[in-house]
Amino acid sequence: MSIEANEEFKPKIVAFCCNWCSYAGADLAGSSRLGYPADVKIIRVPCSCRVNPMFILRAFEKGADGVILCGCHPGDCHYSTGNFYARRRMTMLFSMLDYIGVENGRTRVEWVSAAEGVKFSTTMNEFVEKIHSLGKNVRLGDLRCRN
Amino acid sequence: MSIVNSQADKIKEISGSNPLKCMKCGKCSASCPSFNEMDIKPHQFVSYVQNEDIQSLVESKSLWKCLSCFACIERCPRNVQPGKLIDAARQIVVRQKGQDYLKADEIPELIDPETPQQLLVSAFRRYRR
Amino acid sequence: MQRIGVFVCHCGSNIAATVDVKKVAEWALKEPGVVHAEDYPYMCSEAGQSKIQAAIKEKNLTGVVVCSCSPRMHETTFREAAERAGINPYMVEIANIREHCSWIHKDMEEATKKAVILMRAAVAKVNLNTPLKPGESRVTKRALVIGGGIAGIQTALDIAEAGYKVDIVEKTPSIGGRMSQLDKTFPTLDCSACILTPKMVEVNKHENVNIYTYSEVEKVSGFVGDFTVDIRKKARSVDMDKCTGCGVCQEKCPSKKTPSEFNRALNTRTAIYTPFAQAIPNVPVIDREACIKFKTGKCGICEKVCQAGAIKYDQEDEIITEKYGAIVVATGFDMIKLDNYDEYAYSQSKDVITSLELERIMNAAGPTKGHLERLSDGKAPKEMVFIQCVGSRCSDDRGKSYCSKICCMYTAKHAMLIRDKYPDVNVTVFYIDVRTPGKNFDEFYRRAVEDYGVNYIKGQVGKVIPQPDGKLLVRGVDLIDNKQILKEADMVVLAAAIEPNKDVRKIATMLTASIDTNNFLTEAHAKLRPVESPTAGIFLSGVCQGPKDIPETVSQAGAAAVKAIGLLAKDKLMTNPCTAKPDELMCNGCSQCANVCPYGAISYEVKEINDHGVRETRRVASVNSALCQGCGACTVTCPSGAMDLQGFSNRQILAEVDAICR
Amino acid sequence: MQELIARAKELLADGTVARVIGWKAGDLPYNPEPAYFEKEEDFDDFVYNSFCGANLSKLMIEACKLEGKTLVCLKPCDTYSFNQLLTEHRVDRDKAYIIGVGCKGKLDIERIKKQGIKGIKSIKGAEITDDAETLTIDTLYGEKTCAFKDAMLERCHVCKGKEHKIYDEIIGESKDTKDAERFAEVEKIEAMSPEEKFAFFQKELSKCIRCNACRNACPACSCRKCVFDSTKFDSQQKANVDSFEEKMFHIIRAFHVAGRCTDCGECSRVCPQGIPLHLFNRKFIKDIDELYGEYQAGEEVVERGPLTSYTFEDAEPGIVAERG
Repeated sequence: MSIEANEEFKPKIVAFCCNWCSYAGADLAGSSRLGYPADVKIIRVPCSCRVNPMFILRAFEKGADGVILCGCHPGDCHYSTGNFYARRRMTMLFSMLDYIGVENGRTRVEWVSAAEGVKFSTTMNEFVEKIHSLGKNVRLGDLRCRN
Repeated sequence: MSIVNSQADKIKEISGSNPLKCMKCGKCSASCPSFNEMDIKPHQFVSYVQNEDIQSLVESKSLWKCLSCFACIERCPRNVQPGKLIDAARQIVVRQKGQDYLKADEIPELIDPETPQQLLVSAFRRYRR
Repeated sequence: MQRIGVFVCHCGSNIAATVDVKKVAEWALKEPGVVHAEDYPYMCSEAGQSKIQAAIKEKNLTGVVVCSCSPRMHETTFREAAERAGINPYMVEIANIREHCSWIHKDMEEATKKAVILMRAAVAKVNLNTPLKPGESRVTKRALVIGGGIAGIQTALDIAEAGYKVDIVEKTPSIGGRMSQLDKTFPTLDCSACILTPKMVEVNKHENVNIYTYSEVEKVSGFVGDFTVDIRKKARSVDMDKCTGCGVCQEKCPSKKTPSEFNRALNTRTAIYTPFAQAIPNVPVIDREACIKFKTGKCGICEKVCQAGAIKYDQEDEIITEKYGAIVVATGFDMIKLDNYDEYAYSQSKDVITSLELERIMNAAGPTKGHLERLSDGKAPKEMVFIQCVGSRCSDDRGKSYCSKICCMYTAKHAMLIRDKYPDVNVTVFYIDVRTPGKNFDEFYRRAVEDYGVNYIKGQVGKVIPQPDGKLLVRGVDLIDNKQILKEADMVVLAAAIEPNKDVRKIATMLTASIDTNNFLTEAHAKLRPVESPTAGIFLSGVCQGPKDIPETVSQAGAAAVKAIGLLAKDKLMTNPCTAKPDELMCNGCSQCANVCPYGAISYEVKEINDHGVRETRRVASVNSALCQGCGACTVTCPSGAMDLQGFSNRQILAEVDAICR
Repeated sequence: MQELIARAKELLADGTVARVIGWKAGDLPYNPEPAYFEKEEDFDDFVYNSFCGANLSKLMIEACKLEGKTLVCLKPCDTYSFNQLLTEHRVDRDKAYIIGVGCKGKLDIERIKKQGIKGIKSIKGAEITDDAETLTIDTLYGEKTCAFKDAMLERCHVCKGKEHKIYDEIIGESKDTKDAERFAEVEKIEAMSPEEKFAFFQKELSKCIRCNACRNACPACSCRKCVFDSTKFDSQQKANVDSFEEKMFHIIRAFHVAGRCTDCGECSRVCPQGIPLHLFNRKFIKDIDELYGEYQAGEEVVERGPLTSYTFEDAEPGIVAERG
């Protein structure tokens, strides 16, 4: 632990992106060369509503420092209603995490359309910055899951 | 809250309206009962704020010709509501002159039980924005 | 255990300049299941694909990971390549190391590290992939068009001409729609009826077209290629087969006080009526709320005068159930209500009218027989004022945020027609912008100004004040002269915003077609798929998708028809295999998944389940894989996790999470 | 109680029902347990008193699979759970004969013991026929007394009301025992700093021995196979390593019943470690009420709950951070 403390904090950040809007938005950020830190790794899901709160908790358990979920803007969901359900579920989950004392800001939901490469990049930059300010996730991590 | 750096920003903050939303339809000027009295017309107010020429606004006759009748606020299709901008410019002048204005919590002491409540409300609407 | 091959693409220098591709391939060999790894300058090229195919065969690969550009770019390419080499296409996953890595990072070490992690996640997923097989579903060779205006008529005609059966469902007693209410059309000034009526006749006569007027879509189930639709044929109270359309019933009907929908309530109609003379079908309906016979039981005059014996008071609504392969929505538009625009005195003065009302006034079959006159006193106006953008381009909730698109042109048309027919009438148009993109459109507007002397003033009107003498005082502004204007007018015409037909939300819900905040139906892609709904098998025609004029509507109607024909021409459809699948042993049968399914793909059946020898009859979910589009909403709603999504299973996604957080 | 027994026997005898689900006396005077009664003689140890806190609605899931109708005794708050199970198609209304039994508040033996009362031989005042305000407890160390209110279960202090939401007939009178704010405890935690919150839950949840009593008693936790027993999420039970590991279990469990939990309080009642588990569920209920409109699961049989519906204007998840 003490050796680690001297090392630069490199957060692990998982980004779930829906296939139709946000993943395409991330692609657009890429083709527009709009950078964001390499700490962010994207997992493609068909829709934001595919993201089970258990996936997010699992990421934290395994040592993620932040988890962000991106989907189509409300009303623009490819499956028409998926992000509405995701929105309620995530609100509930985030509220519960806040309630048990997990720092606010380790989780985030952002609606990013396929045309919003800039938004994707700024969102990711902001989010990484936020995680840097919060530091390592200790409250949700699970020792057994750490290497 | 972002830092308010220019007078134009101050006007935007006080009025809560965004001049960039204006589509220059002129409905405000078409609605204004004091139009002919004004040197800067209501629709021009928006572009003065946009162009950050607050000095001209503050020195204009219009500032004191506006009746606060709210016709432009009511009818503006873009929620720019020049009346609020005019009101905000007035606020700036009042503040620059160092005049006092009341805070809400100072009211109870000064109040006369005979004062109609409506007067207070309209005074607040006009002077405390 | 899978045998996985990892293929790292240089994409020329697009990837290789920032990611050490050799290192990614090296690291790949250390991942569980990976038996082969190589890199190549262009994996998507013919040569690159052959490399993948060769490796599949030589190393007996069961799974493939390609580290390359976005899967949105070449996933299909690589899947097809793998399929040709004999493995299931769904055993291929892409690690996006270009858009999500090399293009956004500058530091080689950092980018390489990230590329390795992305590769690991993809390998972890492929380790859990299973071969998936697309299903097949059949296509019913019949199309449904909802709405019988010009958009619906054109779409139906085009589909019918291609040899497919089409049904039109129209809510009102006649087809024709808004266009039938118009007097003339811009920019050619053709008579609207003259160009529309032949189309109405043609569609009515067409052997492949079947028209249900006075009917509404009640229920839609099924999916692309195989929709089942319930159509409610409202009781007309007139036998369509017997009626000869002689019109005597309408002449004799004593109930004459119902506002005419067709004439925008500017005059009245009888209780038994056809909306207009050229109506198709030319068979009246009885408005039961207005009919004396229905209200009091007495009267029955129409029955007595009808020589054909067509009047059927006891007719009932009929539900017709029909199957369709494709559905085209062509529900059109209406004008917004002007109740919230008191400043224009619309509800205070009869002489303040909307443009559509003016169309009826100008029309020879309209309430004034085509004479331009004030509705208050019948006098001919001398001063007319047109106000543009009433409720369009509004950011408050009184109006609509969008531009209604057609008003600039029809106002120029109205102004021109009035100046032409009544040269002594002065016409003033208050505008914010004049928008005339379109062939011959700006020329048309300029003619109004230059040849017809229409007075265009830039500036909006603030208020219209009815005067005691019946005149209307218009207070506007001229922004160019910077002057306020007070003008006495005899008539004021408001270019009210248009909005989608109020029934469209109900219809969109039935079709699970997405709809925007303004109630316009959403297209699958704003640029590349403008006439398709994101919901497969649903196509969009006309103003239901966004404001349009007639030529645009007709061309979009044709485009929607072509898309529908393209679908109907297929015998079978391949379905997306990434669908939800319930584990019956775990399913509680609680219906929560069905509640969130946007496609109605989940149903329940009570059946015998054999749980390791224990037999039990209970309620379990089943997914119609032809309907399921694979969003996954159900999988998260399911409390027990019985529902899983193939291709994006819980374990696959968790494996990716684990690989990233490792 | 006698009226209840008589009626139950009558319905058994005339074949209206094939069995009865009620409570029978336990080995101690304060631990009656849920039981099936099928024959007249079974009723010898039938009991219904203020210790019959167990919510019997969950038992109907299995009972509905049996031949014939089952009579079930439900207290007012239990009927919410039954409605919720009906909503989720887990029970069959036609196979249930519901007697709404009167309830004037149920007792928590732990609360009595906490007052230092030990060696309990019998308790008077726990019968529900009278309106006893005091319990008289005969112990090895003599007679002790305790106010009824002070011995009540937490859930009874926030009683949802005396009305049965679904029943075929009602026997006995009920009383609304609410004397506390339902969300007061939740609000107290909400007002804490993140560190305090974390410390609070760490303290409470580190007591968890993962016995699964909460899960097994919960009428909403009625999955045929629980996610914690499933291989699909790699979330099978495993031994604890750190003292706060159980947080994940409890977050997930609460999330799984969010929008479905009727706040029946069984989880807290049965927890052998005395963990206030209802605080999780009630937090979700409070959030749902505040964000999506008041909703009481089980109030009536509905088609969809708050987490399977939506409105366009719903709050964004960011609201959690905004309200701090």
